[in-house]
Amino acid sequence: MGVKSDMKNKNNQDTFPGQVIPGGNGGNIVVGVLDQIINWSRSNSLWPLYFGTSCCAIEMMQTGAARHDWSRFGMEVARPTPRQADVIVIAGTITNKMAPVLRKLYDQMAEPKYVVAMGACAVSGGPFYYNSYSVVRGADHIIPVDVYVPGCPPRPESLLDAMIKLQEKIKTFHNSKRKNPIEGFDEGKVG
Amino acid sequence: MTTTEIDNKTGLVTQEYKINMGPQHPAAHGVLRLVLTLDGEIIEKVDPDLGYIHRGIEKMTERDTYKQIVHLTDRLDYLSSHINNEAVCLAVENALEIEVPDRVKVIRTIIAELTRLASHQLWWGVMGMDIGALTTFMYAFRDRELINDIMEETCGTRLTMNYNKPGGLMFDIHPNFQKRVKEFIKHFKVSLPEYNTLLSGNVIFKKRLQGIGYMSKEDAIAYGVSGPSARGSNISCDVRKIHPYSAYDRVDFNEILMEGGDSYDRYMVRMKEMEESMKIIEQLVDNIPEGDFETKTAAVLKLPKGEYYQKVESARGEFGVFIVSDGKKSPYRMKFRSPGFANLSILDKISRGHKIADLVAIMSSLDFVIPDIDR
Amino acid sequence: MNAVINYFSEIIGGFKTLLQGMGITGKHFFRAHKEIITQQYPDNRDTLTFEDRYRAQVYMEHDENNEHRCDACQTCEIACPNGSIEIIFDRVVDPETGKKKKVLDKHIYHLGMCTLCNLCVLACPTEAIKMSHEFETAVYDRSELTKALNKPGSKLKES
Amino acid sequence: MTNSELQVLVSSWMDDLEFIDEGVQYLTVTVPKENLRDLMFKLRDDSEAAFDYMFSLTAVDWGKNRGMVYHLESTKYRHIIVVHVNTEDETLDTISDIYPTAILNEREAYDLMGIKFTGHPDLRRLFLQDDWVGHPLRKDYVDEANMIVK
Amino acid sequence: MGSSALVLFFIVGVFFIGIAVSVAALFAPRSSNSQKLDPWECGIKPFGDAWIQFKVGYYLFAIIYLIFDVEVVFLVPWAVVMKKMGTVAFVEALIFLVILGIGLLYAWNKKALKWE
Amino acid sequence: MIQGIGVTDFFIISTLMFFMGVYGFITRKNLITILIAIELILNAVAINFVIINKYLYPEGLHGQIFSIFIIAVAAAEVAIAIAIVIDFYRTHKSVSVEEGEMMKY
Amino acid sequence: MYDFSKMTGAIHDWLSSIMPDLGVIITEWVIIGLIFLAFFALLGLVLVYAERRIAGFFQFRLGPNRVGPFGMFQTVADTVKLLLKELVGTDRADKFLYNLAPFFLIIAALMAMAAIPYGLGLTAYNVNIGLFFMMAISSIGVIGILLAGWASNNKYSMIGALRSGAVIISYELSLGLSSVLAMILLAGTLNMNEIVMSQQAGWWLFRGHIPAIIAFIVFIITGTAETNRVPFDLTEAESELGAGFHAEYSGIKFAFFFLAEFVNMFIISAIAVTVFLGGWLPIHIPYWEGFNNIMDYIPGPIWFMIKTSGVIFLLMWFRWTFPRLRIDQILTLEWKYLLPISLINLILMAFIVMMGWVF
Amino acid sequence: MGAQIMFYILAAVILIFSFLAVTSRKVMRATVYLLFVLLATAGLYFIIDYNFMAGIQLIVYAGGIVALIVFAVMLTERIGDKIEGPSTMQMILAALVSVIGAGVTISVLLGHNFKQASQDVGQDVSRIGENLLNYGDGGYVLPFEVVSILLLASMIAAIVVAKRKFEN
Ligand code: SF4
Ligand code: SF4
Ligand code: SF4
Repeated sequence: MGVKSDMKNKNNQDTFPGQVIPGGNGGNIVVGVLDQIINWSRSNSLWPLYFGTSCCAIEMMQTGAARHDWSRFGMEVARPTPRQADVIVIAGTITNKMAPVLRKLYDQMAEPKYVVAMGACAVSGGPFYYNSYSVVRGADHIIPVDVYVPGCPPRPESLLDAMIKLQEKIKTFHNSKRKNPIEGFDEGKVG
Repeated sequence: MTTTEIDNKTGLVTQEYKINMGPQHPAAHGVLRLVLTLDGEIIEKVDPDLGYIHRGIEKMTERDTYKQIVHLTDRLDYLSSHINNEAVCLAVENALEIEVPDRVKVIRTIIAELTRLASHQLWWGVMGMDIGALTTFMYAFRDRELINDIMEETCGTRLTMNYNKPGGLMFDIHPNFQKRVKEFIKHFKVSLPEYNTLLSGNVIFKKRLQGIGYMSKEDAIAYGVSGPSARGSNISCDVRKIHPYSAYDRVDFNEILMEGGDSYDRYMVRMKEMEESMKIIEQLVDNIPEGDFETKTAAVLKLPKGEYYQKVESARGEFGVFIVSDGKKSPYRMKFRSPGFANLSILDKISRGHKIADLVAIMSSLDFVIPDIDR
Repeated sequence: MNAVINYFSEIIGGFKTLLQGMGITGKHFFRAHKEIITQQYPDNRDTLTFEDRYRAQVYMEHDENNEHRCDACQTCEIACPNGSIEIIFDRVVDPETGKKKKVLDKHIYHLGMCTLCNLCVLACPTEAIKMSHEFETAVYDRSELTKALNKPGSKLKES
Repeated sequence: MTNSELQVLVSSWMDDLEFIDEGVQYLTVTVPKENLRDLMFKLRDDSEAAFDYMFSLTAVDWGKNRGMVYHLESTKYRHIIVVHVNTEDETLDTISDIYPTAILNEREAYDLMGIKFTGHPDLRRLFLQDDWVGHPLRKDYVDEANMIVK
Repeated sequence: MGSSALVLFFIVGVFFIGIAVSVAALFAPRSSNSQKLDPWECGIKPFGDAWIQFKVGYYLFAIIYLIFDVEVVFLVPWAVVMKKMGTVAFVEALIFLVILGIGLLYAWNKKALKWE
Repeated sequence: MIQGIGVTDFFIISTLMFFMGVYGFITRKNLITILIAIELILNAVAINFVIINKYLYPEGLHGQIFSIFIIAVAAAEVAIAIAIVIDFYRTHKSVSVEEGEMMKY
Repeated sequence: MYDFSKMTGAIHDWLSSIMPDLGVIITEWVIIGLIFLAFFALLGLVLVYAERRIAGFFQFRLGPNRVGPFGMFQTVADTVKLLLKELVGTDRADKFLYNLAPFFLIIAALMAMAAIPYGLGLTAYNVNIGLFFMMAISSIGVIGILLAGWASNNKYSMIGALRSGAVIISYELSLGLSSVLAMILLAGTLNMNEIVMSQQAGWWLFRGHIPAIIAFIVFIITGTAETNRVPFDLTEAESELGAGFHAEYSGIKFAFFFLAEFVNMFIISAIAVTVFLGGWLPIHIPYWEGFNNIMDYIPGPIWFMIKTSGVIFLLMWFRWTFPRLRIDQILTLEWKYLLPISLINLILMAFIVMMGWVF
Repeated sequence: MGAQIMFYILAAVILIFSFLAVTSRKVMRATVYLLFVLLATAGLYFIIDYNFMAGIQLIVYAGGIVALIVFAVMLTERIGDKIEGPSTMQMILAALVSVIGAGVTISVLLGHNFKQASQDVGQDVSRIGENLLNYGDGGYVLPFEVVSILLLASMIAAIVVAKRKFEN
């Protein structure tokens, strides 16, 4: 249960307890025409999953609200079920108890799927990095994260910026060479 | 996990139909998980399973200094973050017998009421969404943005402001503060009646809430329910009136009480509280006394040995901070009495016999913020 | 008879509230061109301004000589509630007084952990660090969020 | 009722109550754990005390022993009393039938502090997973895997 | 077009779904893991099957519906010729409707229309 | 009228359908599946009436109207049958006939 | 009034002059099939886009506006994405029924669309029982929803499906009884085109006195319920049941449900327009001859679409205003309010028709 | 031509799915197969141009009866389970009865020469309506009213049964 600690070194940020699952794919600049079309459609139709655990969720809601309105990007179709969602915006703290849930939701999502870690908590545990016994130090110990947005909470523009960056990343996906980033990372074992 | 038994009254073969509501569910208000035992669509038992956002803040406080603790309380009930900050600061100030300037008191009160307004607005929008009216959400957030702007201007961030510190405030108010608050009040005086026409008066909405989730006065007290939820059951429990703090003793406002005890009354209490909050702000905003925005304190605060308790009225009810100090720079034990926790404990009792749809309405009317419950 | 009257008055009364609700939404719909408050980020990037006090991340002020004011006193590191700041310093012997003195090597700042609580800025005795408005902070790789705030080659400003 | 009146009233019920005067805000009384339920019943039912509203229950690890701190208020008279109760062997009587608000709070105390409440209807872990080892709010709690101590 | 249109639209529908689903099945990326095929229940492993008896008061409505449905069917020819046949048809239908109205009232009275 | 298809063809289909219904009626033990078998039988009869109307007495309407009545009766029958099935289920926790026999329903 | 049957007849004649009979049939089938398929898909795209934009305007925001001009390709992108999204479902489902369910909805919707009169002579399936056929076909769709919810083996889906089954079948009564029957009384025919033609002197909505208006209101309410939209969206009821009956469907299979919902909305609006609002007939205002003449120049299909959009807008307006009813309230509304009112309304209407009090 | 093909296809659908409906081991599937049979029957009515009949078939059978059966299945079946099949003996017996019955009937049918009417009379709803409401010769007004009584009776019966309280 929870994330196992392999290494512990409080001064080096890159060795958080547990293994970090790398965010996969993307980074190809040259993609084919078909890929371009596919990526265009995917990047312009990112339907988020209803997933907000704490304070950051409010700013996520704020982003969906009239002032910032992420429906301009076609993102307002928030789906309650992971089957129909494309992107998880991890808005809030992930605790050890929540980790298997998050993993399960991610696992249940249909391919292709993306993850945005919103807020300090999802990036690294944030305010709860030290001294807390129940917080996962970064959502990327559980699922691969594509884009990280720091801030506590990040303001809506920051989230939109992250979504745009995610779109850019999707636009460089090479569909035939796609690999599943969680392969080899204790598949389905968390929980 | 189903058990079969024959119910002698109706002769129906009932099976325990257990269903998870949450942690990832649109009506979970975050990550509340309820294990519902259903009989058809009727709820027989609600078993809350908490801890999906339990972050161990109480443990963390034992290693932080008092100044650092303040920012953690932002993250408890993030919708009334300022009020939580205030509770800690007041507790520390009382313990150290620091007298804060009047100006600080008044500003704290104004910002607290703005926070309360923002919190109630969000609650209203989400309540509408839970009941199925999708537009209320946007209307509420339009007005909330204005408060957020004021917060950003004065406190620096929009949600988790961390504007208080033991002994005063982090900054003085922004020069535009009064002007913008007045603008907001003017704007919101137009919006609030719209809220009422759109939702409160709507026959569907009324039918959905009236008579749902009845909470008797005795039950509410016994379960420790506080805040607007309790006031819907005619319990006078407003800490601002009973144990006034900051500048509440010098303003004139009413404690809203409703007789009915059902979800609609809890709803109406909050709607009317928004008016009262505006009244408080209007009284104070032009009368901010001149003075300093902080009292100089030592760099590291050490509370004398003892126990300290401070209650404040957050948007959800009575928020309390209990500090056991052993004279060091960190508290020996710090406990947050969160209103949501007590309010949640009565959920099972008042939602039995209702339908799933009603449960959503009841949850909305109790207005949970889960990190506040889980801490 | 009363029941029948009630039955119909209930219907009509209910209907009225529904129409009132539709009136509100309809009013906003038909005045939408005036009332839309959407700010079109990222198109408005150029005109986007934030309040002065807005906190997006910590940065260290450098002047034109690439000098900063941080004397590596570590107050901010202690003040930070969640260890987002790490000061790496060297101890050098001051040639004039012969005393050992801290000199900033790297002011490590973990943006990915920072809660923007402003305690470090308030604590800093020399006002070396400030809060910036740089909010477009999203990255693909978490390690990019760990920054050294002092620019390479920068020195302590002599005052 | 003022604190001193209250003290007189409460001490008239039982002999082995200790009142704490140092460093406290409210009237604070320590009760032996055998008498806890008696005292609570009295506090709730006595018409002059009428402490019907328990607003806070805190489990505290005092180092040598553990205990609960109950904060009670009367919605009628608005006076407040604080009750301390300590236990050496980690068991206490439940008061969840006297104050239903304790149902969840005692589960929390059990979960985080490991105090077992005899007679509690449903004493399970509340916040942490069922297979969690240890009770994190104890002063001697160490958790190498999950906790990074600053 | 006559009833062959129905055949046409049937075929169109089948093709539409068939092609779309096969495109998705052929070209969509796939992944598998041990949790993917569990039913979604808010991220928790569900308690047992959904296929257990679910007690609802709905079925009574379905029964009453069926009766009224037949009534509608009988009324359709009446409605078509009502204009032509005038009073006779009106009276006959009135009797018909009144009898069923009694049924509705009965159901109402028996609280069969109350959801349980 | 369909070119090349005679009335006998329809009759054969309805006959086969009818006897499949009979088969189901005999072999099935579950009340609902028995109901399904009955529906098949009724449907077969209804087809017959319609076809007789169409092919043999096209000027008349008796066949059709009769079918309509059959359908009406079928609906009424199903309504009651389902009510009974559910009631049966409520008392016996099963819709299998054997248990019904046991309980002398 | 331009009669499109002339045009279709001409095409038919031309085709039969150049190829054998079988070829003509196949060509016509292919053409009609493609046209309807394209129309069907386009309708879904446009309606979803419109809904999102309109929702935006109700809420002080813009709605999708970044993909293509005015965001018009937003739904295209969505479709392509959904098409290329993995199809997952649970392994505990009844696979056969799980896959079968969307067929019911889509085919029912397609067939219903075939019977709609878009213009004079523009009906793919011009049947003498048109309106009755529509009712019949729409009662098939509910089976799809029931099966989808049941076969998913998901508790939320199951509850959603049961709810929607109860709601849809209940509301079908009022839909049929009050509105459709009452208007058939006036029109005296079931053929959709003839119903439209019978309104040349004026829309039935206005010529049918108060009963017609009541019938229209009841029709709009029941129509909203039939399409499972707010305030009757219990099937999905996001805040209660997650996604309701299609919670386990992903990718394009989910899109079918989505599509069917929107096309059903169109169908309901089309029936409303045909029966109450004079179908493809132009708007005529008595004594404004010039105006009427100008209106006559606008072709029927355009009129039809304009009127349909109006009704669709009304449905969307409901959606973005009202809270959702609870299941028992919905059923109470139907059985204790709408159905009795419809019955009485029907008798009233019959009385009016009998006395010949129609304008 | 086309109609002929259609007839054969529909006939096949009817036969296959009737068979499946009475042999399928899963109740929900059996119900769906029944639905297919009924839909195909409606199709038959459509191709012989008895549209109104087809409509009724759809609306009452497919929309009403099957929906109700689906409801009943949802409420009563532990559907994950398969229903147990009949014993072999029973199966053989039933098959024998059915086959013999069908054989006899079909042979009688084939032996009989039906006088098919030559002309095709168009069907219209109004004709049915006129007949249904006609109280003169060939009118069905009495059955029409009787049906309403029947429906009333069945509704009352269903409600009584469904609302029956359980006595221990
Ligand atoms: S990053 Fe900050 S605002 Fe976001 S969830 Fe964590 S504590 Fe809350
Ligand atoms: S703003 Fe707060 S969290 Fe961030 S570095 Fe400064 S003190 Fe630490
Ligand atoms: S930034 Fe300021 S507080 Fe931090 S080490 Fe430098 S001078 Fe000291």
